[in-house]
Parts: sequence; structure tokens; C-alpha cells
Amino acid sequence: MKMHNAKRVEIIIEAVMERQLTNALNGAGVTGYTVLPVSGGSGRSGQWSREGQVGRAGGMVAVICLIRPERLDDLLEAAFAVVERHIGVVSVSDTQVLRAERF
Amino acid sequence: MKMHNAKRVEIIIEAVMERQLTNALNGAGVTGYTVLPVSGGSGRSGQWSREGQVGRAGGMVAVICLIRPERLDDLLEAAFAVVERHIGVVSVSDTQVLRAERF
Amino acid sequence: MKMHNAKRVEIIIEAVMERQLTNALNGAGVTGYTVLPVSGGSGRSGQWSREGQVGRAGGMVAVICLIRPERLDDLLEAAFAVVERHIGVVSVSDTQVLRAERF
Amino acid sequence: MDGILALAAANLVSPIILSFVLGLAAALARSDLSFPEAIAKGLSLYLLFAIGFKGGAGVAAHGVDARLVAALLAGVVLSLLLPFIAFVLLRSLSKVSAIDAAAVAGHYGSISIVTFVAASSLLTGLGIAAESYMVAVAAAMEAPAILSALWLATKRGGKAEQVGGELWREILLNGSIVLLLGAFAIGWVTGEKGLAEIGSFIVEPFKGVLCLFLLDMGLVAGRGLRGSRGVLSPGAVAFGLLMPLVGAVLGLAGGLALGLSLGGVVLLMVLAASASYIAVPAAMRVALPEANPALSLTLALGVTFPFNLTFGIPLYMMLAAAVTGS
Amino acid sequence: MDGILALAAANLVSPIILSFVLGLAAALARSDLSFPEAIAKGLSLYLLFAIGFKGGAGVAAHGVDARLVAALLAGVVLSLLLPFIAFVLLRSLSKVSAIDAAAVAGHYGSISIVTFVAASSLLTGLGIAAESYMVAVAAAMEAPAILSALWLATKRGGKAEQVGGELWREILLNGSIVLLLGAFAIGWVTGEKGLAEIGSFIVEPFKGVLCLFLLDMGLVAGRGLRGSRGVLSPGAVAFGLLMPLVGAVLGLAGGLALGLSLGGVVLLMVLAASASYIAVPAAMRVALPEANPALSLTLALGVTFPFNLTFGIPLYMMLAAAVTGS
Amino acid sequence: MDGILALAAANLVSPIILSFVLGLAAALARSDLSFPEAIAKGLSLYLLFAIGFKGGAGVAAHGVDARLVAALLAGVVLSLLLPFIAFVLLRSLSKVSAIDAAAVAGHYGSISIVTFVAASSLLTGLGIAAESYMVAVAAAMEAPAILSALWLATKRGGKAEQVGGELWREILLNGSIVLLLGAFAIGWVTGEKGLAEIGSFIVEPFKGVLCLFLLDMGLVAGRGLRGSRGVLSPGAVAFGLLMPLVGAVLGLAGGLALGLSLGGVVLLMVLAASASYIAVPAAMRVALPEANPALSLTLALGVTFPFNLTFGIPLYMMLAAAVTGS
Ligand SMILES: Nc1ncnc2c1ncn2[C@@H]1O[C@H](COP(=O)(O)O)[C@@H](O)[C@H]1O
Ligand SMILES: Nc1ncnc2c1ncn2[C@@H]1O[C@H](COP(=O)(O)O)[C@@H](O)[C@H]1O
Ligand SMILES: Nc1ncnc2c1ncn2[C@@H]1O[C@H](COP(=O)(O)O)[C@@H](O)[C@H]1O
Ligand code: NA
Ligand code: NA
Ligand code: NA
Repeated sequence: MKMHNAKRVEIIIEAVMERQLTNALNGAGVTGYTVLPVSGGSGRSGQWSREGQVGRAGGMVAVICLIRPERLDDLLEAAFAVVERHIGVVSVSDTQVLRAERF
Repeated sequence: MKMHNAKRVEIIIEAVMERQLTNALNGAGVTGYTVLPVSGGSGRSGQWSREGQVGRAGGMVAVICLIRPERLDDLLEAAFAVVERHIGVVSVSDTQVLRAERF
Repeated sequence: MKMHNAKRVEIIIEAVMERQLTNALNGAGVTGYTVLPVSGGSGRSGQWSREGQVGRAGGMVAVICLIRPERLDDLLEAAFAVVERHIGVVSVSDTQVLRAERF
Repeated sequence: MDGILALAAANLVSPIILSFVLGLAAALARSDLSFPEAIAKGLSLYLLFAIGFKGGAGVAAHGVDARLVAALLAGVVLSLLLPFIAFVLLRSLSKVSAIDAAAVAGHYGSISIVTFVAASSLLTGLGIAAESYMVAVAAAMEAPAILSALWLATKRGGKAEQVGGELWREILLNGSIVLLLGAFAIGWVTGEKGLAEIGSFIVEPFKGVLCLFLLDMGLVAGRGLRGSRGVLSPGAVAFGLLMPLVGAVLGLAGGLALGLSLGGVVLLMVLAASASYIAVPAAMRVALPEANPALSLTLALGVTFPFNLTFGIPLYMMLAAAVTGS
Repeated sequence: MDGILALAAANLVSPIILSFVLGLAAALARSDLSFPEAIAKGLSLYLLFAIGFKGGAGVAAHGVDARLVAALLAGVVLSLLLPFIAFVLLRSLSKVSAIDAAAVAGHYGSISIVTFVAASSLLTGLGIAAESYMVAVAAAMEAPAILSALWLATKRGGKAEQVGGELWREILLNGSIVLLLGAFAIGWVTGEKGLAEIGSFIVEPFKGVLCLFLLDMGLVAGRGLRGSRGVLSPGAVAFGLLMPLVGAVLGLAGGLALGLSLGGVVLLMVLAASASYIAVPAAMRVALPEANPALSLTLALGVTFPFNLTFGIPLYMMLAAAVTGS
Repeated sequence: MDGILALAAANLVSPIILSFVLGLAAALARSDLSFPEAIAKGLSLYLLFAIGFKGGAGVAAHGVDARLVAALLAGVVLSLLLPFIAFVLLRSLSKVSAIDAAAVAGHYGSISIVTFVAASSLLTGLGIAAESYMVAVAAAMEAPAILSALWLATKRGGKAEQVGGELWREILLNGSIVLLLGAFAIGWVTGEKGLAEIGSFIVEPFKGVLCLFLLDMGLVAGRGLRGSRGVLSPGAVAFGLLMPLVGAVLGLAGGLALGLSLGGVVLLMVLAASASYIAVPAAMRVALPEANPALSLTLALGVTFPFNLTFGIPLYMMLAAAVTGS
């Protein structure tokens, strides 16, 4: 099958920052992304779990973004501006996608 | 640790198509996959969120499939037949797995 | 943006083993990971779904761990000791991260 | 008549309607108020189970009326017929593609169970009796419209997924249909005794649960409206307000032909006037992926549902009351 | 006696049983009807809290019977003993591996709280009183069987996870045990007054909630049966129907030895006859990963649970009534 | 007075308090008992809707008191003022950074609705009436404290996110504020009639639902305490116990100045004494990311909330009763 090179960006960020992040992505012309729920985790700020939580604080979401290699920098700059002062991690992997016209 | 080359296929597809997709995968002899819930996203057809939704329409799922490189094409053909007319994205990354005998 | 090489380890394991796994990771000095919920899947032990389930048995979670390449082996040994006798899969991909100081 | 008018006005300030309005306003104001998906589903499971059970228990109590079968058939016919009218009407009012029109038509041939529930509780409030088996008619009307929609899509809009057995199973064994009919059967079999056993779960708290569910529906509808600016042409909106009236009139005709009670006539009107936003959207995504889901959903949930809830239902009541001269 | 027979038959057409049947049928027909995981868990949290609290309040009301401690001990002994019988019986009826047999045995030594609840509400319906502290006995019976299962697995089936303190904590502080006993304690301390405060939450709606929960259990059981064709040999199925009877007889003996009331005897029989499908499966996955989870779960949830729910409970009642001559 | 003392003691053994204690104990013992996130959110949606609606219905019943506006203003002032006191107090008792102190201060200026609910139901139990609009005052007190916290952070702790319109919208249209005020409005508009319609959903089961919610809060608080060993210095703990008293005294002064009823004074004291653990933490993560969330949350949920729930509320009652001489 015809595959096309792309980047897979995975941004794990505080749930309260989800809207700010997606706004920033839209602002950078990145309109394709998928948000996965996160049930728990651990990091320098300790271990946490969503179980029984009511407030939006103290939870994370994972935003996955498949993007053409040449658009990566715009995305990273937009994302970094949001995550900079917040907890969370950003990783970028090489990948290949079907139907490149969608990206 | 002994690792073996494999492909990580990530199919983000409409929730209503989950059964059709898994049936197609089983049909292609791909019996190993994991389904992750998706809480929201954005694409050419706009932004969406599962919050408060009752119907199965308007939601996505992420199907992750680790597979031996030589079996990739069968998988992609099976998957493509399902996603072809539907919204959703398919990406393939190189990866390495422990316990190759399981794949 | 300045990126740093890292490994993305994805461990899909039985939900009942989550605590054992994270304890093992902490034991190996791996204190950064994120747990994603899993809604269903299929493998050699058949197909399953979390729908309507009450018990913790018969469900999986996905633990994602971004780590410096040199720390990978410790992590894999710790993880393997837990998954060894249990169902589940472990995959490792090359990736790049922002803010390496966090890892 | 006046009594109805007065109480119809009162309807506007019922907790049920206001809860919907609250949700709608909160979403339009971009508040982060939201219900978890699991809770929304849980509420709808409760409502389907309760309404089905009570309908069955009612049939057990008042005995099954010879008209039951006729009413079921009438419902199926209405569900099959309405999409054709909807298709033509929508195409004449706006220039959406045939595929999109077919998908929308499917939604309007089917029914909205919450609209049905709201109408039922308003009738109860007014002390107007209705045939208990109308809930079975509601279930019978959910799926047939999908057939017509697919037929329209194939004939007029080029290819659509041909309906294989698998798809049929999915449509007919749709969760809401199964739960509604299943609970109806349980209520019928266990009757008054069964109702006495679980009444304090499915009867007393019912209206309150309905308020929370409508609050959530308001939130979802508001988010949909916000997200789909530009999706709705004025013509489409006009369709969303006219089509329920057309449906109601056909429902009225059917109800009179069947010789239903005033309450029964009103409920059949409401069913015909309402549009599906749960079962049909899913089926359309599977069988008619080319259709734009935002159009159907925004029309059904953002235009027609609020209209029926606020003005439609009382209007249909007055119409039915006037015609039946009660 | 005849009264019991009649009412036992009536039990078959109670909303509770029929809800389970509906779920079972829907799943077997591959309907997409389903409960979100969170809702299923929420329902079980409610049931555990309510049944525990009511038991405690009952003890507060009727005073604590000297037999309480004896009954708890008897429960623990039954839970420890039953797995050995189950192991031998299963091995003789089918040729599953020793590890699998040990795992299954652990399930049957432990208990199913929903079966207990169904039996209790049937007793209440029949106006047959039972010792309120039986719910504490139920909690006491959940874990010990796991010990026996692991012992069997090690002695007969080669290595099993040796039970470290960590595992022990997980088993003894299992959520359902903690909630059941905790609510029992709260009910006991707050007594009638506490029950009056929250009765309209944990008493009136209880049966209705139970219906929804059993509907979900039917769905899960049906999905399990569908998914595990071939997992169950005829011998295994026979075990799933015989073992409850064996358990019931031992429960009967224990109940009589303890001098429990008719209701208490029945509940002890039900506990001994029922098999765990929540606490034990999780523990077995941790400690006995080599065992096939599908086998235990399909037997407990797909065979024994429906059997107890429909025929078992009434049968045990008649047995107990016959023996105690009431 | 003595009556209050006695009943205050009784409060300690109410199902509500004991449910919290059960959750706390289970979490500290590392039991795996837990509520799904969706269920916890569902319970809080129910509580907010019910308490808001009942407050509004109460206002409709007793007519709106001229003091309503004054009380709202007083609430806003308290919410704006308390953070400054909290900031100074915390800094003097422990050496946390200015940023952390500002964040904590924001939590204590705002309110805990569950504490408010617990106090209300205790008052009801004691037959002490209170102004129904106090629930609106509660809503009014949620957000202003955030302003003061951010001002403190900027002035004393260097940069904080400057509060753009977007952030303002998020703070003011926070889900719990919208739901509380929205339900209050619905209750007010529909009045007694509305309450009659949905009372069996929002009134009777209320206390039971509150028990389950407090059980969950106990679990979350316990997990938090376990996870944050070392986060709390003795000074910080002292702050968590002293600050509510300071707040209560200011609430008392405000309540007397407003001429509220005994019940109203107590509720204002409770609002001032309680600390937010839902709305403010989220706002602080957005606007003050450098602040350590564990510190604020552990103090608010792990120290101050349990203190108010057990000893605080009865204490405030006695204080108010003594001062008002009732
Ligand atoms: N190395 C990592 N791999 C995966 N997820 C991580 C990692 N580090 C942090 N996280 C996630 O980011 C959250 C906040 O991290 P931190 O800011 O280090 O406390 C954690 O709770 C995890 O969910
Ligand atoms: N570039 C992308 N990266 C990640 N997810 C995407 C991307 N594009 C689309 N998606 C997901 O697929 C869904 C449908 O996409 P679309 O068909 O473009 O509307 C979106 O709502 C996202 O959840
Ligand atoms: N090849 C695979 N790719 C992705 N997930 C898998 C794969 N194989 C197994 N899994 C996951 O691991 C679970 C147990 O696998 P198994 O032990 O093969 O039954 C499955 O239910 C899936 O959720
Ligand atoms: Na219709
Ligand atoms: Na047993
Ligand atoms: Na306060």
C-alpha cells in the first residue's frame, strides 16, 4: 500500500490545558488531532490517578497528532508555548500514513 | 533483552465501525489488537468530544496492532477496505517487541 | 526545536497487574509513565471488552513510558519480570522528546 | 381547550424544559459544564428501561387493545413514508446533496424517545390518558425509516452500503430498541405486581432523572450548534421547523384512522414529528458514510428537538383536541 | 411448602430474573445493548453499600445474636473447604489441568453477592425472616477460598505465585469486602436512625437498581458464553450445575448445626452454592496467571449464576423448609 | 444549646460522616476500593442540581428577603478578603513559597459545596431554619478568591498568567457555578410545583447519595494524604486547622451584620471556613502552574475538609448559637 512519511506527535498534558493546547494547534493551522483519556501516571510531581476525582485538576490527556514532516516545527512551537510552564511531555516519532491527502 | 522487529499500526476510526474493522482484521488473520477509547478530536469534519454523548455516532476509537513486518500488507489491505469510505486515519511505525512468539 | 533521542516503551498488560508493574518500574528508578485505559482487544486468549464489566479481571491497561535510551534495559528487565507469566505485550520505539531534563 | 392552553404555557416553565434551556445556554456560553459519557448513557438506559416497563405494565393493567397491532403497523408505515416527504421537502427548501438529504430524511422518519417521554409526562400532568402500548409503537418506528433513507440514497444519490444481514442485525437489534421492547415485555409479564416491586425506582424519581438527561441534551445540542456554524442554511432551518408539523399532521391522520384516544393521537403525532438523534445517526455513519453527520444531527437535536419540546408538543395537543373535539 | 412452591414459580417471572434473561438474550443475539463500565461499577457500589448497611441496621435492631461469631467461623470454614470438593469434582467430571481446576475451585469456595441479594429479596417477598448478619458472613466467605485454591495449585499443579504480604493485602482489603463490611459497620452504629435517614435511597429503589444490574450481568454473561464456545466441555457444564447443589447441602448442614432461622439457613446454602465472579477472578489472575480465566468465569457467570438465580434458590428454599419442617 | 451539643455529638455518628471515615480508612489501608471518575462526577452533578434547585424553591416559597443582595455582596467580599488573611497566616506558620501560599490562599477564600451541604442537612436535622438563598451566596463565593490569589501571586510571587478574558470566562462559567445557579433559578421559577414534580428525586434520596459521595471523597482524600507524605509541614497542618476558625469568625461577623437567621449565620461561617477542592484547583493549574497542586489539595481535602465535617460545623453552630443567644 502507498504510505507517506509523517510525524507522530504525542503530547501528554494536564487536562485543564486541553482547550488552550487545541486552540494553539488550531492557531498554528494544525486541525487534525485525537485526544485520548489518561487514567493515571507518575512523574516528578508524583503519582496520580483519576479514580473518584471530580475536579478537572490533577488529570492528564494525551493528544496525538499525525502531521507532515515539514509542518512539524510550527506544531512544536505552538505546543511548546502552551506546555512550557506546565507539567507534561512531548514526543515525536517517525511514522507512515495512508491517505496523505488527509494531512 | 532480545527484541524483535515489528510494526505498530494505529488505526483511529469511527466507533460505529469498530466491529467491522475487527471482523476484517480477524478475517485477515490478525487476531492481536488493542482498542483504546478516544475522548475527542478534530479533523476536516470538525472538532468533536464524547462528553455527554449517548449515541455511538460521532465518536472514534484507536485500534493498536503490533504485527510482524511480513504480515503488514495483509493487515493494511483489510483495514483499508473498512476505513476507505469512512473518516479516520491509519499510521504505521517501526517498533520492537519482546516475546515475538506472541505475534 | 531542540529534540533529544529517547525510547517510547508501550506496555499493554492486565489491569490487575498495574500496581505490580508500576511498583517494579519505580523500583527500577523509572518514575515517569502514563497509564491509558483500554476498552477492549483481542489476542491468543480471545476477544474481550470492558463494557459492563465490574471486576478488575479481564481488562488491560496501556502503560506508556518515555525514557533515555541508556535506561531502557533496566526498564525492560523490571517490566519483563512482571509481564513474564502474564498476558500482555511490550513494544519499544525510537522517539524524540522536548525538554530532556524531565527524563 | 383553554385548560390545555394554560397548561401548555405552564409546560414552558416546567423543570424539564428549563433544564434543557439551562444546558443549551451553558454550552452556548462555552461553560465547561458537562456530563461524562458514561453518565449520559446510564441516564438513557434508565429512561428506556423505565418507560418501556411502565408501558408494558400499563398494557397488563388495561388489557391489550385490539388496536395494538394496527397501531404498530401504522407506526411502521409512517416511519417508512415520512423520509420520502422529508427528502422532497428538504431538497426543495435548501440545496443539500441527495446523499445528505437522504440521511436527514432517515432521521425524521424515525423518532426521538425523549420527546415522546416529555409529551407523555405532560399528558399525565394534564390527566389525559393514552394507550400504554404507544411506547411499543415508538420502538417500532425507530428502524424502518433507515430502509427508506438507504433506498433514497441508492436511487437518487448513487451508491450506498448495500444492506447486508450484518447491518440489518445492527439496525434491528439496536440497543435502544431491544431495551425498550424488552422492558415493555417484562412490564407486561410482571404487570401491576412488578410495577409495585420496582415502582419507587422507575416511577417516582423518573421526572427528576429526565431533568438531568435534558440538561445534558441541552449541553450537547448547544455544543453542536456552536460547532456547526455555517452548516445550517436558512432553508435547512426552515425544514427543521416545518417537517415536524408535516409529521404531526400525518400522525394526527393516522391516530384518528386508528381511533386512538386523545392522548394516543397526541403521542403518535409527537412520534411522527420527532427526529432520531441516537439510533439513526449511528446507522447512517455505517451505511451512508458520505453523508455529513453534522447536518442531520444539528437539525434533529439543535432545531427540531427544542422546537417540539417547547412549542410543538402543546401545539399538537391543541390540534388533536380541536379535531377530536375534546 | 406449597406456598413456597407457588412463590418460587412466581420468582421466575419477577422483574429481577426477567431483566437478567433480557440481557442474556440480547447478548446472545449480538445486540449492541451495553452498559458503560463505570455504570456497572456504580451499580455494584450502590448494591454493596445498601445491602451492607441494611444488614448492619438489622443487627442494630434485633440485637446481635450469640450465633454471629459461630456463623462467621462456619462461613470461613465453608469457604476454605469447598474448593477441595470442587477441585476433586471438576477433575473427575472433566479433564481440565490441575491449575485450571484449582482456579475454578477458588471461585466456587467464594461467593456471589448478587445471588445472595436475589435470595434475600425473594425471602423478604415470602415474609421469611433471616439473620441480618448473614451479609457479614457473606463478606467473610469471599477470601478464604483463594487460600485453598493457591494451596491446591502449588501442591497439585506446580508453582503458583507464593502469597506475599502484598497479595494478602489485596485479597483481604478487596474493595467489595471493605465496602460490604464498612457499610455493615455504619449500619450497625447508626442503626434504625441511620436507616431512616437514607432508607429512601438504599431501601425503596433497591430492587429497581438490582434489575438494571442483573440486566447488565445478563449482557456480560451472554457475551462471555458467546465468546467461549468450546471452552466448556459437557463435563465442565455438569460441574457448574452439580457443584452448587453440593455447596447448598453443606450450607444446609452448617446452617442447621448453627441453629439458624429458616431464612438464615437458606442464605448460607445460597452463599455456599454460589460462585464468585468479581473478587476471585482478579486474585486468580494475579496469583495463578497460568489458569485460563475464561473457564472459571464462564462456569461461574454463564452456568452456575443463572442456575442459582432461576432454579437453585427456590430449590434450596424448599429443601431447607422440608428439613426444618417449616 | 445543650440540645445542639448533644446533636452535634450525634453528628459524628451520622451515616454521612461515617461514610467519609470509611473511605478515608480504606484508602489509608491501601484497599483497592474506588469509584469510577464518571460516577464521582455524576454524583456531584446530582448534588449540585439538587441543592441549587431546593434553594431556589425555598426562595420561591418564603419570598425573596431584602437581604439577598446584601448577602451576595458580603459573600463576594469575604471571598476576596479571606485569601489575604490566609496568605499572611500560612507564610507566618510555614515557609512555603509566595506562589504556593497564594495558591493555597485562593482555595481558602473560595468554598466547599459539600461542606455546605453537610452543614445544611445537619441544620435541617436540628430543625434550625436558614435562608434558602444561602446556596446562591455559596455560588457567589466560589470565584472571587481566585482574583485575590492571582493578585497576590503577581505582587508577591513574581509573574502569574495575566488573567485574559478566556481565563475569566473559564472561571466565571465554571461548571459547578453554572449548575448551582442554574438549578437555583429553575427552582425559583418553578417553585413549590416544580419541587413537587421532582422532589422524590432530589429530596428523598439526597442524603443517601451524599453518603456515597462522601465515601468517594474519603477515598480521594486518603489517597492524597498517602501520596503526599512530606508535603505538609506541621506549620501547614496548623494553618489547615486555624484558617477555618478565622474564616468562621469573619463569617460570623458578616452574618450578624447582615442580620441573618441563626441557620444563615452558621452557613455563612461554614462557607467562609471551608476550602475549595474542585473549582479553584483547576483555575490555579491554569493560571499559577508553578504552584505545587499537592500542597493546596492536601490541605483543603485532607486537613480542612475533615476538620470542618467532624468538629468544625458543630463548633460553628455552638458559637453562633451562643452569640445570637438562641
Ligand atoms: N517519562 C515519562 N513517560 C511517560 N509519561 C510521563 C513521563 N514523565 C511524565 N509523564 C506524564 O506527565 C505527568 C506529569 O509529569 P511530571 O511533570 O514529571 O510530574 C505524569 O504524571 C505522567 O502522566
Ligand atoms: N492528523 C491527525 N492526527 C490525529 N488524528 C487525526 C488527524 N486527522 C484526523 N484525526 C482523527 O480522525 C477524526 C476524523 O478526522 P477527519 O476525517 O479529518 O474529520 C478526527 O476527529 C480525529 O480524531
Ligand atoms: N499483536 C497485538 N497487538 C496489540 N495488542 C495485542 C496484541 N496481542 C495481544 N494484545 C493485547 O494483549 C491482550 C492479551 O493478549 P493475549 O495474551 O495474546 O491474549 C489482548 O487482549 C490485546 O489487548
Ligand atoms: Na419522526
Ligand atoms: Na460458594
Ligand atoms: Na472559604
